[in-house]
Amino acid sequence: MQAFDYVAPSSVQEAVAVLAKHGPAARVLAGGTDIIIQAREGRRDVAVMVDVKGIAELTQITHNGDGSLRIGAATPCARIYSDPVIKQRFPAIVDSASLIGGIQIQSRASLGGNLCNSGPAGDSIPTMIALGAVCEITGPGGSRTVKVEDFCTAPGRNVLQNGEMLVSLLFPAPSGNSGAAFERFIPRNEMDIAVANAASNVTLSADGQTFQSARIAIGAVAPTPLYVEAAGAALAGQPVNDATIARACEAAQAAASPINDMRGTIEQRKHLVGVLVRRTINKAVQRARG
Amino acid sequence: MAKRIVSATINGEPMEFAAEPYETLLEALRNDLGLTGSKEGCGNGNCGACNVMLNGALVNSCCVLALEANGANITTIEGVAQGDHLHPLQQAFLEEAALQCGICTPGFIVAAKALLDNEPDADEARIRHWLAGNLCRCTGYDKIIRAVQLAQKQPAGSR
Amino acid sequence: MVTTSKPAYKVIGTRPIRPDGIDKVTGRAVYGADVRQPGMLYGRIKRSPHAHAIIKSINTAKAEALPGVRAVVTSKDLGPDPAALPDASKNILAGDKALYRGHAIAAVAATSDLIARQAADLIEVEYEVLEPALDVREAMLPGAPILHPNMRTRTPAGPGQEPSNIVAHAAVVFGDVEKGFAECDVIVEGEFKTKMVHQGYIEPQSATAMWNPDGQLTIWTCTQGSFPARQSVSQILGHPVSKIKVIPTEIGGGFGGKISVYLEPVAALLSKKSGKPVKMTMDRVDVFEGTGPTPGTSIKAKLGATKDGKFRAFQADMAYENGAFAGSAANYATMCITAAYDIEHVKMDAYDVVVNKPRTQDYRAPSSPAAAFAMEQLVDEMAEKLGMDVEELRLANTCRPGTRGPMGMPHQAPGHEECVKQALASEHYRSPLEGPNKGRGTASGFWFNVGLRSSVSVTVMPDGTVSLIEGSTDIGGTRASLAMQLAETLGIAYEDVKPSVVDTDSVGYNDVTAGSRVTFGTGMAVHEAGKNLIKEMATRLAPTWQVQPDEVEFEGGTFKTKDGAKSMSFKEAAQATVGRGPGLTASGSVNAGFLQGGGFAHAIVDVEVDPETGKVTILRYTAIQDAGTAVHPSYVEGQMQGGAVQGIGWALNEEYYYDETGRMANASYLDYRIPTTLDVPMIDTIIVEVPNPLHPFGVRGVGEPGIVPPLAAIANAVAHATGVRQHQLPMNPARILETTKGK
Amino acid sequence: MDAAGSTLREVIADVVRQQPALENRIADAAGILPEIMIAIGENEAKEIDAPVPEGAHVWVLPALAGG
Repeated sequence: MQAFDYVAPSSVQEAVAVLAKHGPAARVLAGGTDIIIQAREGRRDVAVMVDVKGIAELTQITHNGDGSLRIGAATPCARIYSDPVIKQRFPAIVDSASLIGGIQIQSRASLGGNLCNSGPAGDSIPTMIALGAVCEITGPGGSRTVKVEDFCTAPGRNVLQNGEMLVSLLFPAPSGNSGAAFERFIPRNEMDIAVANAASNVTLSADGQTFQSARIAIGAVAPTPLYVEAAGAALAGQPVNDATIARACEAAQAAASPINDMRGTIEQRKHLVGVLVRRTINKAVQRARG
Repeated sequence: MAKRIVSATINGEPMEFAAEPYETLLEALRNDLGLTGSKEGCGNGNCGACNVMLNGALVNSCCVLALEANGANITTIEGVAQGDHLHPLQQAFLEEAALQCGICTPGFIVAAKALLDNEPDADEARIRHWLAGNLCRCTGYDKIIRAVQLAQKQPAGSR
Repeated sequence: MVTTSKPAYKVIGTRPIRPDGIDKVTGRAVYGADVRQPGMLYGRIKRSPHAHAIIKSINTAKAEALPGVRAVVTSKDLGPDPAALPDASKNILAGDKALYRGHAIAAVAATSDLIARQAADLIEVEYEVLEPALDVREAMLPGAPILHPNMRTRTPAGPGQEPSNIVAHAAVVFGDVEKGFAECDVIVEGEFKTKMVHQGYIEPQSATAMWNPDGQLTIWTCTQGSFPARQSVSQILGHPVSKIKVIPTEIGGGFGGKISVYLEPVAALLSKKSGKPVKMTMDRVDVFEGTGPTPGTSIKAKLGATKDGKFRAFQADMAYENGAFAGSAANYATMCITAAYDIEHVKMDAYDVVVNKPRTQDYRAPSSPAAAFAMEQLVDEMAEKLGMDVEELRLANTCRPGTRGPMGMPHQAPGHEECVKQALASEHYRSPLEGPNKGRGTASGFWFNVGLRSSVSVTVMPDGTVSLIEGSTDIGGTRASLAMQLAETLGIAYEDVKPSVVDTDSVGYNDVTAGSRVTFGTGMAVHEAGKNLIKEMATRLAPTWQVQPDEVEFEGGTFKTKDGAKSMSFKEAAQATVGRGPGLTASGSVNAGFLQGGGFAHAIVDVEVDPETGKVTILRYTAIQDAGTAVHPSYVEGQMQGGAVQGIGWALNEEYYYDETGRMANASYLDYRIPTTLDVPMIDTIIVEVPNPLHPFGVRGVGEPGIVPPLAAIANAVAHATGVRQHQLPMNPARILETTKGK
Repeated sequence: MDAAGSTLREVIADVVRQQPALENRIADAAGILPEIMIAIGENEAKEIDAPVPEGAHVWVLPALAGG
């Protein structure tokens, strides 16, 4: 077990200063459901834990006038899925937020934490990718934005530079006739890491019979969660039917490069990608049709 | 690294204690405050035996740093009974024989109390959902679910 | 509840609240890790990262130099294995070889847990890494990596010649199996494999030791048996039993895994070296990697029957992983696998095998669930082939009084037939199971009920209530079940008995809380103590009634003279006699032996299999078990339900998942998947009561048999849902998907 | 195997005479070994001097407990 220090800055600037000062040995503490364990077990080198829950921007949920949604990176899942507007307009976020751990975890764990942990199986990441969410990052050099699909670079690694922190996640306003859904597969019905997961976000024609566009993302089947552009392309402009959806599933399966481990096998994961993508597309279509 | 002073309200009592920055809330409760009712079954948030209420939210105290509790309001299993009046959940666990070895019982009762406070009319499926973060190896859960259902029948005032 | 015949009891059969309940629902109960002593140090174990390696050197200098470190010990401090406990010391602290990943190598005591952990990291061990033997069948082959160069296989013909990983080959033969199979019209056979699984008790092992300068050693520990723990520590440390006091704390589950000592002798040595109390508590990884799970198995079995459905012959070849050191699990299996049935011709070869995995320990009905996984699937397949209802087939072949029993000698009053009849009559079995991808399975299971040795003492209080002093640690409500038996014996209210579990200096010898024995065996001691107390009270009452002691009778809680002229309730008599003469006490000590009939369990389970994901959902489960006499029905149901759900976990998801280097990749509750509330339905129970002729109240142990049927019952249900037999555990989604692909 | 004797002690002595390897493996001077259980007919024998009726089956088994 390793010892580490603890600071609780009250502003983004303060936090960034601490992070810049200590470099990689400083880690942001949000819900702590991953990082506290990793640090104490010595799986990550941590000299100082930077608790950001006291910073207003990081724990706010803002519904903007243009219909977009900003969620502070450290906002706990329980607050996200109890937000009536999110429930109504962003049900896919609720799908993910209510699946991460049990109630005890959901009252602490956050989308930002899940993303910055950068695990291949993070249950909120495919949803954020499918919804076209953007990471709002602040560092010593100022602020920048990165698409969620470009954030993770390898298991446990991401694009954050020395001194940078994820402040919030911006979700664009859902277009009309659109719907999104997330599903994962686990051997138990609770407390498991996904063997595979998937999120689909579809926009339909006014009559609901044709896919206009779609964004599909999958997880736990590659070193990072994947945005599968080809799967969305397979749907765009096509009629809503099983044959179309099957082509999107094949595209997603083709993009998956899973491994064998105690959570699942390569063959099983490839197979599950097809099942989960199909199920989430169908659920997304239902939601789009209202 | 020096210990820091943490001020928190624990089971209704204002308390101050010194904790290392890397110490978990569970360690502080058990080792520094002598509140050993919260148990460590896994130490990484997968069994619920260390459940406490932190500012009204159900948490695994093994996944919270003691220093995070500064200024917080905490309820542990030791604070569930009111004086010598058992909470209806505690009485129900006894009457339904919902414990065998009893090591997971404090966590289950704290989690079940969070359920009654937030979703008093939960059906069996929702009760199972609320308690899915708590592991019990002895009972098979059957009598635990029945105990919660029995406690649900008690007047809200008494919980 | 189903009873064949039972006297009218006043207390037995009721459902009172357990005496230790309030402490356990308020967080006041003190478990192993809750022990705190003034000036206490914290101990940690240094464990092997390799599954099989020669330990070339251990350097503790850096650890000892770390500020706050007070003591360091290695196997040198522990000494050689005691003759009475083979390999005990070698397993507690490795000597020249590390035989599994997690094998304890050294230990430190320091002023804080953090310093102790850092010091353990600073201990330098030089290894010569060897190839591990990880699969039970491969480990049996010539050329396999050898764990113990001196091990020679014990066989009926004497010891083998070459070094081998096969501890023992037992051959069990009844009748003439070739002749038997020749008479059969239908033969079913298969090879069945199960993985190593853990008891999964939620409380990690924890022990605190204080070694006084005068050699008096006090140990606080969450053990299944404080007296056997005292005995083991005495033998391992070569320290007199009279100088060791074991104080049992509350125990957070055991299921067989908390019989052996791991930390106790090490904490004692660290305390001796440091002069301070030392507490050692395992973390969850230590528990998975460093304690004793139950063996993985490979069983080849063959069952033959005549076309009218009579079993004639059974043959099995059974290999059990004992882990790093010798055990006798396979030997147990030969006693259990055919226990439910009457089969004339039987031949079994049983192999106990060492592999580079943790030394296995007993887990609830040890060896029997894996044996039933094979046997009860063959029985189910046989029923299909014969076109018979499987329960009718079981009835046609069930053991009865006089049938050759598990040990070879005849069954006395086996409850199997009644369990199967209850299954046939149950609403569950008679209700149709509709819809696609669903299946129903059934299975039977057996485990012994041992008696062993127990002692209790009882003291009458001035107010006529009775204190019951016992030494059997209470894991699941035995304070209640024993107090109820004393109340029944004395004809008083349950509330008038105050039970306490005390330390090893304060009551006579008690064997482990295991083998489903406490309510049974310690119950017999309680009954004897009650009888002795009544005799003493009668002797004291006689003069006050001007009669001879033998003229005083006791019946239904009342003392009376033969002529009925004078009478007193127990409480009145107690108040009248407790003040006269010396303190009013009595004791009971029994050796209830080993062979106490044993218990049968049965299960009916409905499952649904998702053909797209291979996920199995348990829709409905009914557990049926012979309790002899159910003393506290709620706790009997609890044992049945707990056993069923452990079996569900074992069947569907639990396994020690090893990589090729012998590392357990899933040593956490996140990836070692025991069932959660969302993975199981309510568990219905049918308690069968076929009184046990060997117990004054007809009690049978109920702790273990319930885990035996579920593995096979679920496999049978999955086979009926998918049309594919499952020969390997766990039946997790990946395996179901793989085995049902294209079917 | 067949063995002679009217008490368990005598029977075990005869067994050991026929198979010397079993000496002190079933019982020793102090009596039946704790890790061994013995039954005469269908009843367990706890005493080394238990009587053994003519033609009775004597079972020598490994002790066990369970979880």
